[in-house]
Amino acid sequence: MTAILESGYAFWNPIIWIIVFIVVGIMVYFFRRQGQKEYKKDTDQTQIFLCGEEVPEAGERHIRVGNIYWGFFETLKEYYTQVLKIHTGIINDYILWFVGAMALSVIILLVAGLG
Amino acid sequence: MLSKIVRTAANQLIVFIAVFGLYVIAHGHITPGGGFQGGAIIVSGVVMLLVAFSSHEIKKGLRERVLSVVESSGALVFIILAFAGIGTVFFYNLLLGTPLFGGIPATGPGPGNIWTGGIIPLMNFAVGLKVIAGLSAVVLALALFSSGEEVEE
Amino acid sequence: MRQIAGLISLLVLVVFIVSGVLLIHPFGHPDASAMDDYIIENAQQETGSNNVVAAVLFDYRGLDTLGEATILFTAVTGVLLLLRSLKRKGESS
Amino acid sequence: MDYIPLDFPFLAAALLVGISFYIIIFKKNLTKLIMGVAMLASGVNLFLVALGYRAGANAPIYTDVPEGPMVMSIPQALTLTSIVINVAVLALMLTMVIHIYRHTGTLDSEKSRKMKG
Amino acid sequence: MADLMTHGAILIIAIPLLAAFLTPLVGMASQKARNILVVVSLLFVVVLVFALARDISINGIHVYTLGATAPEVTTPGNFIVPVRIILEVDGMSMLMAMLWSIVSLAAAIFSFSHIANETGQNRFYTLLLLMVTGGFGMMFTGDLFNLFVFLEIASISGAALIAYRTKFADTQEGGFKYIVVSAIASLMVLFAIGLLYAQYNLLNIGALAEVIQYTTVDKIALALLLIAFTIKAGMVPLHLWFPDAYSVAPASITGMLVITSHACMYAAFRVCFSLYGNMLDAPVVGWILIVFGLLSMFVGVTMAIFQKDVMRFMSYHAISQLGYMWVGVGVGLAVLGNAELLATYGRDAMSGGIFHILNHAMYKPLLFFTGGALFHMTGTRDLSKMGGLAHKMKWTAILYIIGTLSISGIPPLNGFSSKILIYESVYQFNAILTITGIVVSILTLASFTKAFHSAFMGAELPEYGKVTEVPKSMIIGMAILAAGIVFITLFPSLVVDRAIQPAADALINQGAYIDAITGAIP
Repeated sequence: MTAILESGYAFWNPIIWIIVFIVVGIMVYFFRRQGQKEYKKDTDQTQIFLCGEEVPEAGERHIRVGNIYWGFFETLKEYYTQVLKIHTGIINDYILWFVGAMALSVIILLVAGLG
Repeated sequence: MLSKIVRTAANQLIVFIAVFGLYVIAHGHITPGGGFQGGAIIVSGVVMLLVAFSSHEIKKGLRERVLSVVESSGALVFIILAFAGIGTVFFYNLLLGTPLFGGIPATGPGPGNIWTGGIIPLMNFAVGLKVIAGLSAVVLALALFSSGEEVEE
Repeated sequence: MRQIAGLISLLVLVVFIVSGVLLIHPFGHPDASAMDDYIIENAQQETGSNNVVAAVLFDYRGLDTLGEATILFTAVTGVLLLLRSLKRKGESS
Repeated sequence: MDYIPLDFPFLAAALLVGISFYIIIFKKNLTKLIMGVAMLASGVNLFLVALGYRAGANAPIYTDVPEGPMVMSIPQALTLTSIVINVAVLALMLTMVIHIYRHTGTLDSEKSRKMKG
Repeated sequence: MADLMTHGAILIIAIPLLAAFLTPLVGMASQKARNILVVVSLLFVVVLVFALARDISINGIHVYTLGATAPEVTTPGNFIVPVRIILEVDGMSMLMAMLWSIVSLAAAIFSFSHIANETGQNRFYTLLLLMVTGGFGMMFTGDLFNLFVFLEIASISGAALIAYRTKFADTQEGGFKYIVVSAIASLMVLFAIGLLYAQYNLLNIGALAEVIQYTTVDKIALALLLIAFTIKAGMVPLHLWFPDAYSVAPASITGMLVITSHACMYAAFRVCFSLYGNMLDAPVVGWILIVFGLLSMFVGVTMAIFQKDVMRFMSYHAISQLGYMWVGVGVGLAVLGNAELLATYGRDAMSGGIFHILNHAMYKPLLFFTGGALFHMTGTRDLSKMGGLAHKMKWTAILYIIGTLSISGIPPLNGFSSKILIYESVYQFNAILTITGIVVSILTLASFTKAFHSAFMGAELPEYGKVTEVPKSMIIGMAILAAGIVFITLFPSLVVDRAIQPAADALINQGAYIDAITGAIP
């Protein structure tokens, strides 16, 4: 079989996965059919209901990228301040890193060669 | 635009520079030099003209579009010469032994013969053409752009 | 901080580069020259060119020269591309 | 014509590389940075062409050459290629710097930057 | 046909070059003829590449001596070292060439609509074809100096293309940073070549590998070569230029630049495995690669979550994904001297890393193209200004989902199959590597979900009322790559057996690489 990948430890067959996806998809379709009988398009049923409040405009309703994962960035604040310090955007610094990496790797290679 | 003396002198000198450049290109396979060097010499002449006259004046006689075509053709000639040997191997020197530049000089030091070298002299010419057109186009475009004029597409 | 780090790494690199160039053969006395000797001996016969450098450029290492000509072509194309006028043909101002 | 002690050409090439790295790292002016790159290229080219030298040898061109050894020819061809490549790179760099100056009005690498992070 | 295959390697390099020289002339006459020329030449190259790949899998390594009396004559007469430039094509080069040919074809087709409103199109396509030439040259050449020349062709054309949209200031800055970094890195490559040439008077990789001694000078040369190719590939902490350059280029070019990055990585692997090979202090160099890879994976993905510019966000992901390949191949290099460990997990780790190159070369250009499609229709790269675009751009959204699932390693898409190979083999070397890999994979999914939400989901925004689906040629360009993803998804074993493991073996088996050059002489 050309579809099976055996790495010596792992068995990996995309065909099985695809069959599973298809079966799950059919099941989901059936469940969805159950609830769709009373659903009518373009009536009040399809409107957004927000506890009776007024629904904001489309532009304000959309959660913009800056607000997603706020907690993640807050937790890793110190890490980000450190990492952003490296990303200066100045071309001279880029070459400085290059020179530093070259010097460091020569030292590593020479020292490792001694031992 | 510089003074009339400079302009007149540049007008006369360009002939000698061009002849010398062509000499260097043509004798690339027997004396020091070659397509790149000779081309660079001629382009230095173009730069001299550019300094003596303004880029606006030069543009009337030397258009980037023409230079671009010449450059592409030089490159095409070069790669076609390389392709010509593909019956044997790419870059095979197929002109050796034929009447056209086919001579083989005696081994060791000796006076050079211009009818030697196979495809080398032809490639020198192709490269020379390319360098002249290409570098002139770059210099001209930079001069035109710096003086705020239009550079053709 | 940046100054110090820069100077130290620069110094280390220069030390290694200098030691590198001093560790190879002394100037004017190459150790190995088999390939070059072959070319100097046979260039006239194999390529018919008296100028050995031209023979190397256009025959032995012809693809390098094609690449070199291509780079020049690339740079010229690039410069003319970047300095092009942004107006389309037939459009006024 | 004699043997030059202490490998001066090699040392000069290495120091040229070092100096040009100093310029590239510490000079904030973009034009100076381009000069640094050009110097770096010169250093590498000098190193390459010095590799092929043989003490007291002739240029590798058979036309009317005196008898004797010839210097190695491949490094010369490599250097020629490298010089042309660097001319091409410089032309393109200068073009971009002209545009940067037109857009930002400065040549300082810190002030002219638009992107960071 | 057999005759064509003899010259296959050089034709793959020379035909795009010939087309590039013809493009300005043809383009003056007619734009349509130029587009046809570009597509036909690239299609012909794709066919040639696959034919040559088949030929190599049957007949072994191809050598092609330029200018000799016959292609197989690597050394003249009974002289023992090669004098001429030799192209040497093995399984690894062939894998790179296959993905490069497909991506460049997709990028060219994508460009037709993407830059339709810009001036200077003739020169744009000329440079695109030159970049294709440079990439193929880097992959096929067996000569160090030739590698430098083709590296420069790819870099210079890439820099000019990055700066293509001259009316924006940031494009010029990105192009300038790219060309400065490339110029300095390639000059260091040249310096290292000089150091090697001075000692052995050779430029051919195979011939050098036979005589190399690993002296102090060789170590300095190795460090220069390795770090120069590392900065060109864009690994943390040498990645700083990478997002700057990649985010401002036209999207089709960004997709191709990813593969030039892979080509530089290929050059680094070539130097480590084929040039130094068994002489190398393998664990040390292997760990250098692994450390670069680990840093890239983690810093790349954490920086990516942070980004608001869609192209910049994807560039950081490219850095993060490049890390996987370095970890995989680095583990293989670290155990290169130990035949037992190499057989147990080293070869699988390398296969995983190389498989990831192939997968990444399919999904990352696809994602960049979708980013370019968003920019094309909305006129902004800022994710915080986008929203609700899936209503208008259905096909782009679907293709974006395919790319997202693939890059995050969600089964059953292809990203998972290479990641599982890396995870399981690397786990036996060092468990931390696998754990980092899984964490990075989760963060990748999280950040792509975020980008998908902010660009495609939500209600239709009033400011994008006029946005429509992107033009057909852009869809076709993206669909080519999506088809590649689906193919690899369905037949992972076929791909691994026919393309990936021969590539890994080609890197491991240094002897075969040397023999192809010098073995012909009795």
